[in-house]
Amino acid sequence: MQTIIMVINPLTIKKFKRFKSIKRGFYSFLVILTMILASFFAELLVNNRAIAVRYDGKLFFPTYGHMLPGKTFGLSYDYETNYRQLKQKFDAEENGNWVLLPLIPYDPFENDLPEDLYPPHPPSLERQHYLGTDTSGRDIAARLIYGFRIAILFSLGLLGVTYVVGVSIGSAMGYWGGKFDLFFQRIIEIWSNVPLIYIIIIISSIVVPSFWWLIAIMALFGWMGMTWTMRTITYKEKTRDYVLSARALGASNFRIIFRHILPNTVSIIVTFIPFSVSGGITALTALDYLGFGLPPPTPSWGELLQQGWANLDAYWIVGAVILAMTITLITVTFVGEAVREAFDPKMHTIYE
Amino acid sequence: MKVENKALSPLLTVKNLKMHFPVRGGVFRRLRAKVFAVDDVSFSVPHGKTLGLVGESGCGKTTVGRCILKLYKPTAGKVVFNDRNVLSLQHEALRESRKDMQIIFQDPFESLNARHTIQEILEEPFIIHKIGNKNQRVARVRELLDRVGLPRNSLMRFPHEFSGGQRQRIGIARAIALHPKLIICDEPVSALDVSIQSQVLNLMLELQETLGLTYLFIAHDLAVVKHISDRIAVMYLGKIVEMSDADSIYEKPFHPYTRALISAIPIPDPFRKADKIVLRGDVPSPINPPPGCHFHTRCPYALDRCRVEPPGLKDAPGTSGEQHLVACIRAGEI
Amino acid sequence: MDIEKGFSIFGCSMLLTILLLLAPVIPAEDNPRLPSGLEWLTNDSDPVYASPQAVKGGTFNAAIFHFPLTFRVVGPDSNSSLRGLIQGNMFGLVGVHPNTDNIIPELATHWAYDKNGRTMYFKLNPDARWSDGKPVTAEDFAYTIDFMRSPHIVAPWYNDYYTRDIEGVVIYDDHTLSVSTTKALPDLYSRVGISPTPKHFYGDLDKDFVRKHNWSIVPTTGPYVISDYKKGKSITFKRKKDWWARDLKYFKNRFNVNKVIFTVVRDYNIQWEYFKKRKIDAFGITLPKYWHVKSDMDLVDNGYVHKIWFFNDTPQPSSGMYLNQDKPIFKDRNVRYAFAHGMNIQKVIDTVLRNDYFRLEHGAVGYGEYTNTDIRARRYDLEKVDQYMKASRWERGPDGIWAKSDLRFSAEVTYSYDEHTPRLVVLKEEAKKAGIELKLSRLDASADYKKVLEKKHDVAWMGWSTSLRPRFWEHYHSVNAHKPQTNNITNTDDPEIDVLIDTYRDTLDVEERKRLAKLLQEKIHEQGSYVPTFMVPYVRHAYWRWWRLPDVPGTKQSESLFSLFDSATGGLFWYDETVYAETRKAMKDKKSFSPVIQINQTYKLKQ
Amino acid sequence: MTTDIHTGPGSSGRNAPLIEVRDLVTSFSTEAGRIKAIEGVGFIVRKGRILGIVGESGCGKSVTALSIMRLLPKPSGVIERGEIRLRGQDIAQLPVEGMNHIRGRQISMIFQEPMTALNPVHKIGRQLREVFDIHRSDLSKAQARTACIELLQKVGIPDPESRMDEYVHQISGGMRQRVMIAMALAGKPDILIADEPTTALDVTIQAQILQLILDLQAETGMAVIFITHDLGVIAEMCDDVLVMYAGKVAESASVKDLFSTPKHPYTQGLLRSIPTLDSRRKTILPVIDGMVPSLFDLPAGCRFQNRCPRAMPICETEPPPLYRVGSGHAVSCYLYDNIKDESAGG
Repeated sequence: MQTIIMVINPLTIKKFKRFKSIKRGFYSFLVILTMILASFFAELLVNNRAIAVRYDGKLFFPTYGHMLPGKTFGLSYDYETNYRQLKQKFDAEENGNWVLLPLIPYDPFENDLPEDLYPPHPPSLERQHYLGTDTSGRDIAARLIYGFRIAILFSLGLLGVTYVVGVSIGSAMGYWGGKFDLFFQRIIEIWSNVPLIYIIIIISSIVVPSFWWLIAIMALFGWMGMTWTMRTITYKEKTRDYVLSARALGASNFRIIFRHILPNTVSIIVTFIPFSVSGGITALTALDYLGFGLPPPTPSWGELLQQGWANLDAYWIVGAVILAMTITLITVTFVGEAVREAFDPKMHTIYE
Repeated sequence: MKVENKALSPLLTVKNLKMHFPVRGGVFRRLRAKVFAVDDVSFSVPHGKTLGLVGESGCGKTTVGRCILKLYKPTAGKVVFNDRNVLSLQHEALRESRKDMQIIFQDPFESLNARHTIQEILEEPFIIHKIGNKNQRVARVRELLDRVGLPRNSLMRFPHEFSGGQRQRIGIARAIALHPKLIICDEPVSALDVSIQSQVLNLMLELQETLGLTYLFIAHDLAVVKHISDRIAVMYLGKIVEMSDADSIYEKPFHPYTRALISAIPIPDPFRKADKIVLRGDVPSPINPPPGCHFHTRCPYALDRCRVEPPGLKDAPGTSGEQHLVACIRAGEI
Repeated sequence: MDIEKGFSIFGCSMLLTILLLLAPVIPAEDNPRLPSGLEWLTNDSDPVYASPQAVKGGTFNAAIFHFPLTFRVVGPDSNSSLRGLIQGNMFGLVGVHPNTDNIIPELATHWAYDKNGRTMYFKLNPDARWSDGKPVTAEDFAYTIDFMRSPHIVAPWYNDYYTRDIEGVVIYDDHTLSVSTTKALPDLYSRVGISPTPKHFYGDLDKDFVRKHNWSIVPTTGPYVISDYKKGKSITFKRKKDWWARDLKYFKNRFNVNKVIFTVVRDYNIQWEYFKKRKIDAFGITLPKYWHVKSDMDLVDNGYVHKIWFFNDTPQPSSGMYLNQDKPIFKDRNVRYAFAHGMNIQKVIDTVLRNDYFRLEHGAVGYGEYTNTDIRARRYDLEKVDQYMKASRWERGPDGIWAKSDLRFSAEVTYSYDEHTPRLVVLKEEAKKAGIELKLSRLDASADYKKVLEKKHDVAWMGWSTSLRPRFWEHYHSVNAHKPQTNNITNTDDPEIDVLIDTYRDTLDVEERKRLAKLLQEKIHEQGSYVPTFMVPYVRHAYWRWWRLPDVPGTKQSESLFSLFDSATGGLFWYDETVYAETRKAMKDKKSFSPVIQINQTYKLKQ
Repeated sequence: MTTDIHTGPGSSGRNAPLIEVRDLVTSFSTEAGRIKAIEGVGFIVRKGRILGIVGESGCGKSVTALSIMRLLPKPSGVIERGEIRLRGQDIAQLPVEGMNHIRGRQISMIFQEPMTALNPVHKIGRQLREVFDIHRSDLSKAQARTACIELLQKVGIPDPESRMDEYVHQISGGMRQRVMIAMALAGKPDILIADEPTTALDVTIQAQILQLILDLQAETGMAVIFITHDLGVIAEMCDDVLVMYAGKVAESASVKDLFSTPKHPYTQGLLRSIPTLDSRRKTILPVIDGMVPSLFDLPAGCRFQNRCPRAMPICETEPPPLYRVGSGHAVSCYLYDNIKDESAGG
């Protein structure tokens, strides 16, 4: 019995079960989870590097390794092998060599610019541009998927930072109260009135905002929401008897906050997460759309959207982005609703 | 009784305890007023005995309990526990002293962290005070479960899986974990169902006997308090109005408030419909307690003097040696 | 017009409001005497480029984006698109023939050079008249100096230029004068060929000038004058019926339209719609999207609207990639050459730019005899990249990018136009094949400019605007290297180039200057710190078919075939009433003509 | 199963029941499935009588009240079966609109926690007037105000006129409960359901409120269903008692019968275990061992069997019917099986 058994609170299990029973939210969760996981392995699904190549009896797995120059496979050049051409060559030669290409055999940065055709190219099964290309001949599906990965990582990163800051300051405000609380309340009130978009415009005119830069800026002006919530929750929790009894046992403030108060706020924080995620994605897309987001050629939904508006005749650009955004935001919202319902069911009872 | 009292030096002595909560408001949290939650309260509890503290909500009885544990920092007064003034203790010494004083709360749901298993809850006192290794701690926790009559398989379960009575047992187990000398019982049974109340009261009596515990038993239910206490103090608006042996306070209450309180208890006997003393009006706000005797606004016997002159807590007529104290200038006549 | 260019050359920097001692204008009654032995020159032998078939008539509808805030051409708020139009009608003393580059008469019939190299003498055309009928006299030129130096016009830059660069005007008689600069300069005529200012119109200047003349219609010497305007909506210019220059050799058969109406249309796309609705008569469709896509329409197929692609031969902006030689990787010439060979400019032209742009060979194309036509920009060539990099003992790293000890062939390209992103991403992907990593860094235009001027860039993607003659000192002289806020953004620091630049700047010998310019272009090419990219040596128009152009529809210098007032290149087209009637009828009857899409390569640069 | 609780000798004939509940089953849906919060509850209340429903938390006493008021939380709570006859009309499945005419006019209810039952953002006067607007729309504004003040006076609120303009948080708990009672009485109901109205109050205030309810009942002659867990309150207030245990009726009797001759082992144990002022101090109290079974995990037979000191084998398999053991006294326990002819199971 000395082994420390991880016991999950059955209340939590119950919440998860309840969540699972809300079909729409649960399936949306599976969809979004699959999308996220798939995007993490996007290199295997969407890439101009082959998944596997068999050449002269040897197997190569170019996806994650170093660049393999064309000469590796008996081609004439020193730069990275064009695996699509290699596949055609091997297929034609029929001497046992083969190339296994990913589903979408394009890199999000690669310009596929065939002779006499000017981008954007409409969707084409033959060329394996399932959603067409953008104005630089880059595969839209590839850019959507890699863009999604960046957007989701961005919003998770942003969420992480804002929650860490918001939760720390908020719980400190709620726990200690007094002048500390008062001071931060005023700070937050002032800070909330700083127009974020202008700040970002100003900053991005000075530096090219990188991924972490952008998260830092957004977090700098986005931590207040969580802080308010946490302050209120902590304020409520700290007066509860279980906290008093811990104090009566001689527990330190640190222990009270981290062992007692914070774990009890988790279920409330959890209900905010999906909405924060979709908020993060929308924010990044909006910034990219306005040109203040991540620098080109970073694959980005906002940039695609911008291209789409500028080239409405190329309906497939704007169509693909809007479709992707709609699917993502709707599923995330469904998940959010379900989480809220599962974790806070009181809201859903009415009296005749 | 007298002999016993003198032989035993009190474990806990509260002297002139005052707790005035500030009421703040506005953007800058200016002091607006004070709540006179506890206003000059003194009493002592001998080793192994139970002092019952009764009164209606807002009378300050809970505050007294929390001040003793220094969960609140009193405005004035002394709390001498084991010959040391608790209120002057800081940090480590305070933590150390908390091993000897514990508290049981009214609401067993509220006082247990819903996210912790019973094992974690009961282990916490040992962890905080760095007692024993993991094995020893688990052994101690099991002992505790046995002691309060909970099944051993409760360890990995969570508070909400237990009924109210069982939860209160867990609260009691946590309170006795460190072998305290004194337990502040803050309305420990009032949230429980009738059939469970008596189970818990029995447990508490049993523990007192086996562990030599001293209780400060705070409650509003006079029948329950009477059942468990050796001595009873009645509080009204931050002050003790009457204090005596449990039996004599029921048999011969001097203070009109005590009388009303006793008379107001519904008796589960339809054949004994006695005339009730129904007090007029509400308990005044402790923010602005009435001058003189705080009770004069509701007292059927109040004189003009009562409105100006605060009555001290004095020996009741016909008693001596602080056996039966009462704070009423008309104690003998009514 | 040349003066305008001169202004913009210096317009880029400096100057406080230095209001100095007004140089005294010598009074008329005490006329000085002309120096003896002056060789009076004129030019009546260059070819005429207007069409003899041209007839007068018609109204030309055009669009402007904004209504101007004032009709003044100096002072606050005067920097609007309208200023160019008004100044088009303010002729100078002399002009330049757009095809031969020779000086031709405008308000002066004859001119002569002083030996000091900074003064020119002019004889005015006695017929020259202001639009209010008053004759143009030497006084009006002297007044230009007074006017431009006056604090009341609130134009510090003009105040300064007319004080520091122009020494003054000397009047010899009503129709003879000289203009001097403060120091001897090459291409002197471009500085001293100033325009007159109507003294009789302005009189004495006072503090009220700016307010008083906001909406004044100032008399002009050119072919048109404002006849009407509706604030915020439109401005109408009317042709002078008996313009004094209408029969002069170089102005005959030009400026044919009776009336020009500029309507305010705030959006380019909407202007295009206006054009299609015949509310605008001609439309510039140089942009590939317009030429290839938008103008691919029935109006053209039916022959109602003609399209023309006209190659000109004007100085080309030196757009390209400027390598900062102070950065470790670019200190090595081989690496710079390799970089140039790693840029697949041609692929960008072929794909993203739809083969519409041309490869720019070096930074001084289009300057006529000042241009070295032998230089070829380095082409995309992976073998040469290999060769150069290996010569400097670099090796390809595991990611395929060249590396040498702690250096990696990775460069940040700073740029500021979103529209250029597609070009750069193609370059980036192609460069990868060459083992060069480009990191794109798009900055807001002013931040980009600041970064580059502070020499903090690796590679600057930008272009310098054009000037009358190629310029080297600002961009390549070592005095401007390694320090912020100068235009030597490649930090070129080469003693040989320095000497050549200094000589080029100092000499007044035109032939020597041409030789040096060509030599410098070669040396700079050898330096390899600049990778030239694209040029657009043409204009493209769509116009309704009743507008007629000469057989050679424009000049070498034409930046628009429907330029209205420019004294050198403007007003060559005319209105054909018969064709108009025929077309209107055909449109009504839904008849079509054979489509006309003309490509004129008369002045196309030989590649 | 219906228990006819006689309102005393001789009165049954001429006094028709005001409300009669028969075999009421109310269930709730939870994550763990549907549970029956009450099962087979039945009783009769006649004019001018006070029926006490007593039991521990979770025994179904409040659900019974909410079922009668048709105030079950939607969508989880549903009346599955049974009748609630109000003057003969079954209101168990009446549509909501119909209930709106009954609530407040025929049946009113007061709750345990007046603070949460009153709207904190409205003044007391306004909340009271609203009740008049709903039930007595014939009154003018001034008349309504007068009526409000009268009503407040009636429930013992001093200086009612100024109280009208105060907010809920400005008055004490006892006063709030008085306001609640005033609101409940505004529609002059025939039946008042009081769901633990004094549990949140102090003893001295409880005494006031209990007295008030008794006085009002005597004055208006309304019937009262008084729900409490406190046997003392039952003894002082009620005429008849229904003892509930785990969703079922354990025993029903007149107050005097119940306290003098409790029949059900649960009732007996309960009465014994309460400490009273007369009991000996610091002695171990007789207790009912164990806990109330969870509604999710009810035993097959008698629901009290696991705690019953006198349980028999049959108790584990068959739920006991209700046996009549005296005039108006019924009990659900096999111990009384021998008095078969008095079975009230019809």
